[in-house]
Amino acid sequence: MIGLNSVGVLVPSLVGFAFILPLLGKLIKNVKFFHIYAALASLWAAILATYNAYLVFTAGTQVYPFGGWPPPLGIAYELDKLNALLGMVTALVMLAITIYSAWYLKDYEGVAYYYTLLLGLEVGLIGCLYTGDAFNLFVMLEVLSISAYALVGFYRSKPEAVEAAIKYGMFGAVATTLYFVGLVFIYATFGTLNMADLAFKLTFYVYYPVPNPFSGTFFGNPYVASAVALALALWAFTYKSAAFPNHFWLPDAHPEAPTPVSAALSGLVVNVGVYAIVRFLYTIFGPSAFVVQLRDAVLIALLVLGIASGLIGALMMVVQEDIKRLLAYSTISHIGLVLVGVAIGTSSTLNQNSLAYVLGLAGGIYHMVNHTLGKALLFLVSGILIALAGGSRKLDDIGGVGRRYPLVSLALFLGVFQLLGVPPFGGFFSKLLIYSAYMEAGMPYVSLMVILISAISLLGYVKLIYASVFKVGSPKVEQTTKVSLPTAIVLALGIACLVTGLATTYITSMMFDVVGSFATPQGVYDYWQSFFNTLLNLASGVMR
Amino acid sequence: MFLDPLTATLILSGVLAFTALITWFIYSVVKSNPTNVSEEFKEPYLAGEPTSTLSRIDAPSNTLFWGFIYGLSRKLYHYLRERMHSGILNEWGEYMSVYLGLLSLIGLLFTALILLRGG
Amino acid sequence: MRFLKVRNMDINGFLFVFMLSTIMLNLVISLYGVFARPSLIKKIIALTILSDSGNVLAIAVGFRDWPSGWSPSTPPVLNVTSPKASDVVSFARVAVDPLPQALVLTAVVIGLAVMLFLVFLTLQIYRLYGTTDVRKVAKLKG
Amino acid sequence: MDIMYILGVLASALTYPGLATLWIISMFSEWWVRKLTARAQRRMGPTYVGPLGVLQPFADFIKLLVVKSESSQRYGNISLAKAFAFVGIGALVASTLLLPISPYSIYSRYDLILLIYFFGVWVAVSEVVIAISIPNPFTLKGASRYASVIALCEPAFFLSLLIPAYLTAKVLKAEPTWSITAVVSYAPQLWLNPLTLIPMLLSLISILVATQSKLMLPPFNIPEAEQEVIAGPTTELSGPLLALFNFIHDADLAISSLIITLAFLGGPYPFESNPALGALTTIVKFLLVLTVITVIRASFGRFRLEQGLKTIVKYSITPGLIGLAIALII
Repeated sequence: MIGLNSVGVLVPSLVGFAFILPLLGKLIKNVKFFHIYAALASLWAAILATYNAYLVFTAGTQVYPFGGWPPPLGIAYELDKLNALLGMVTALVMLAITIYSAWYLKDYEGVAYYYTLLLGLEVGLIGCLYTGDAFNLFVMLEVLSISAYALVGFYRSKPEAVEAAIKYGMFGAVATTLYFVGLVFIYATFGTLNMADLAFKLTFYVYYPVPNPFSGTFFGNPYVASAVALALALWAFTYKSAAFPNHFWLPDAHPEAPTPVSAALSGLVVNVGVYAIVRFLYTIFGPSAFVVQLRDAVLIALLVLGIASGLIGALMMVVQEDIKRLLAYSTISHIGLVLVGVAIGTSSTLNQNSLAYVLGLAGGIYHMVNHTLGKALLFLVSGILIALAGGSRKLDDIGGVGRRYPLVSLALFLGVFQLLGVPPFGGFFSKLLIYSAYMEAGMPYVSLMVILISAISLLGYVKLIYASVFKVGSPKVEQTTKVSLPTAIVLALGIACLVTGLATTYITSMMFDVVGSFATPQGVYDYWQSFFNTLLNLASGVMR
Repeated sequence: MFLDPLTATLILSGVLAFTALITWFIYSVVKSNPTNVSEEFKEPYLAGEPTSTLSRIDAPSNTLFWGFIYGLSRKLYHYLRERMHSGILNEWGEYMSVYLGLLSLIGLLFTALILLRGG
Repeated sequence: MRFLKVRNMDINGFLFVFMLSTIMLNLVISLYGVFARPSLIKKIIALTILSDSGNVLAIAVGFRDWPSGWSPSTPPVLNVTSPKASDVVSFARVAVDPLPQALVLTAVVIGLAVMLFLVFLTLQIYRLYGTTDVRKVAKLKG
Repeated sequence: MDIMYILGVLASALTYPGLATLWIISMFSEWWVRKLTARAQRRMGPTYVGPLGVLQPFADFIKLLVVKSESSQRYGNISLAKAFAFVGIGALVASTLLLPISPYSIYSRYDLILLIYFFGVWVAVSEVVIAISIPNPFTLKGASRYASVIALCEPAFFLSLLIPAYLTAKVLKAEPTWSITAVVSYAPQLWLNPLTLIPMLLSLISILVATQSKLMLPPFNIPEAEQEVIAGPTTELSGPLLALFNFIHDADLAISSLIITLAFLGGPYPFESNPALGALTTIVKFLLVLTVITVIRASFGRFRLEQGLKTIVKYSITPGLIGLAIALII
């Protein structure tokens, strides 16, 4: 009845691709095979994810129950426009990163393990995005995290890499465990872990209180459970998305990983944290849930944290001497801006000005995509520059390698313009939406903070451009390094940055669609409606 | 003309590109002299001093914003770099646990509020 | 303290509340251990306590109907081959909820993987830095 | 929106209020500032070309552009510098189209932000890139100094435009909201209302200081060391490139003054109905603003960079923030 379909098949097939690799590594000694294998696996994922997005945008929300089990009992993947879009962006950028890895690791022997971890990272990313089950989100978050920790500590004889990995891993494990504890509270009270089911129960709790074995006790009180679960989940997700003050691991971990992995971590992994925050605060504990006051308080806290991470990221960018570390701080700054965008949905904003609500959320999601493209591009460019400068990550040692490679410099400029947000690049339009949302909501001081963040980060980007393109150094340019493949990739990403800006009228209306699918009462209704439809279909199948 | 901000930005970007192209065209028509790379201009201009007075032509990139970092916000940067981003796991843990405590406090206050109201 | 009241507060109810409080206390202590102890080994031990406390909490959630009666819950195995509706209802009342156990099983396996990885990293840290004191393992800063 | 409209906009970008007009206004502003500064310092200022030397900047510009040759040093990347100069000019022209002074002006909601990005960010980025694309210790100092100042005065500029925009939207309920056009039409009313007078005054102070620092006019053109050439970012520029850079700088001055004239002094007010008289009023107010800027420029010594930055915080951002707080309360 529910056969194989593209929604369900993507993650399991990628798991297969990933875990057969160590075995193949024992059998096949030709390094080239693994590069091609990984690129093909990524291509497969990219095609499927794009097809899924197409499916969702044309045919509406897709639900895939694994093993044919009805959703609240079994695990289900539920794709609405938000996670379909992010999944597509993730898979496409991962494809670029995988192909780039073939160049980056051309002289490295143990590529089988590298690609196992990289594909594992992709499994975690897409699994986190696609899943419609809060516990499965925990599992996928752990898959993602373990791959990420291992990739950060990939150069295991390098002290800095191991240090960064343990710093990331130690608190990361705490974060995911706390999320698990939060889930226990949710399960005890609401008796379900399916996101759509939870959204339904939280919306209608006031009218139809769900009895549970602990009703009337502290443990079974839905308010207590929601408060505990939301607090712990939010702490875990802000850890994954590196929002201040949970950002400390990021500037250590991202630069120490191999460069393509840095691009994946900085561009994609932090998105998962933001996605989970958005999913929890807008779909599950949505505006119509019964814990409105709690939600408002949490959103205001998120707004403050977003501004703080934006400022701290921008200020710290200015003093960095390491190109990848500078980019890592820029990630913190941009995640701050995304959080500012998605923190708009307090109940007062929603009631007084629904336009601001939609604008802010659309701006946040749009900025997430823009940041992904720009940051992946800049990290990949930094990899080329580092390789050309003889392996040093210091801005001073890179000393203007870019001036000899005009196409690489062009890509660098495109990425910087995207992140700086100058018109007509995509970064501008997403910031425009965020500004206008807060002006519309009568909070122009937030817009002021956003422009302050942008202005301070200008210093960091000037430093980056200066050091990598204009500096008069005498860098050891490795003449033997051929950079045509990575240059093509970064230029493609640069064109993508331009397209996100020039096609902004289409993309913005698409973003409004996306916001409509997960944050409006109608969207949340559709979300659990399709869940119920699946449930009814399956149940009638069982009856027959 | 009244437009929506996105279209207005796109049109203005078009104007930017168009004007830049036209200016470039005018410039290349007006300017008849070729680029001069004579010996006189080959070295950077150092107010009459020879280049050999400097150990390096460029500035190290970490001195680029000296005025901003040390002049304006020395205390802030000292706090940010030495105290907050100290690289020691336990000191980060302090900030993180304060934040966790804050979130728990929000949850606690909310619960207390609801329970006191008799929910 | 109305919200702390358990239905039919008897010795089992008291034990249940006591167990919950112990788990909460355990969570807090282990968090203190992870955040404040300088040694990586101690941090890992605290982390183990943290995840195990979480798992015990999940198991405790699965115990259906425990606070109310003297008879212990039964394992979630239906021992009638062709169950009638009444069988299912009585089974659902006395049997343990199996789902938290499944969750814990998954979480334990994942926790094992993470823990092993962290132990390996700590070993590597000890090889490279000669110490597991995080105050000395701080090459990356600023 | 049809093709004729687009063509009209492009034509307007080249003539009025675009490139040609901008050139004339900015050269004239340069002359005005030079002449006034000279008189304040008991010098003659430009005298040779035209009556009172009014054509001197034009002559300088043309001489630099046509007669002098381009020169490049070993490390310089002159074509990139030129490309960014053209982009900077394009951005300035685009920002003139946002001001409500021509039939083809573009306005929308939130066009305040567009103005900030085209007029502030693009121009700043172009100037910095022009400076660092021909590296030299002095140009680097100049560029980094400029970038540091921009990091603070850009938000100050935005803040001081935010206040009248907020007031027109909130107090006067003007449409389109957050638009420079609405601000221009309603600015005089804000001055007449005693409640909104105080925030307007504060934001005027704020924008004057911000403009002064954005243009790196004294007291903000700060020497770092004794032997530094004052030229700063322009040290290595010569011939046509210097002409382009000067043009950008002068146009920046002209547009800043124009923004202050329109958004704070109400432009043609009180003669909106009479085009000739209105234009004359605008011009008089524009010259007044230029004069004020020149007076500030002439009457201060130079600051060191950190003094300059602290001045921006103290005299531009702080009054702006107080003004915003008052505007939010009333």
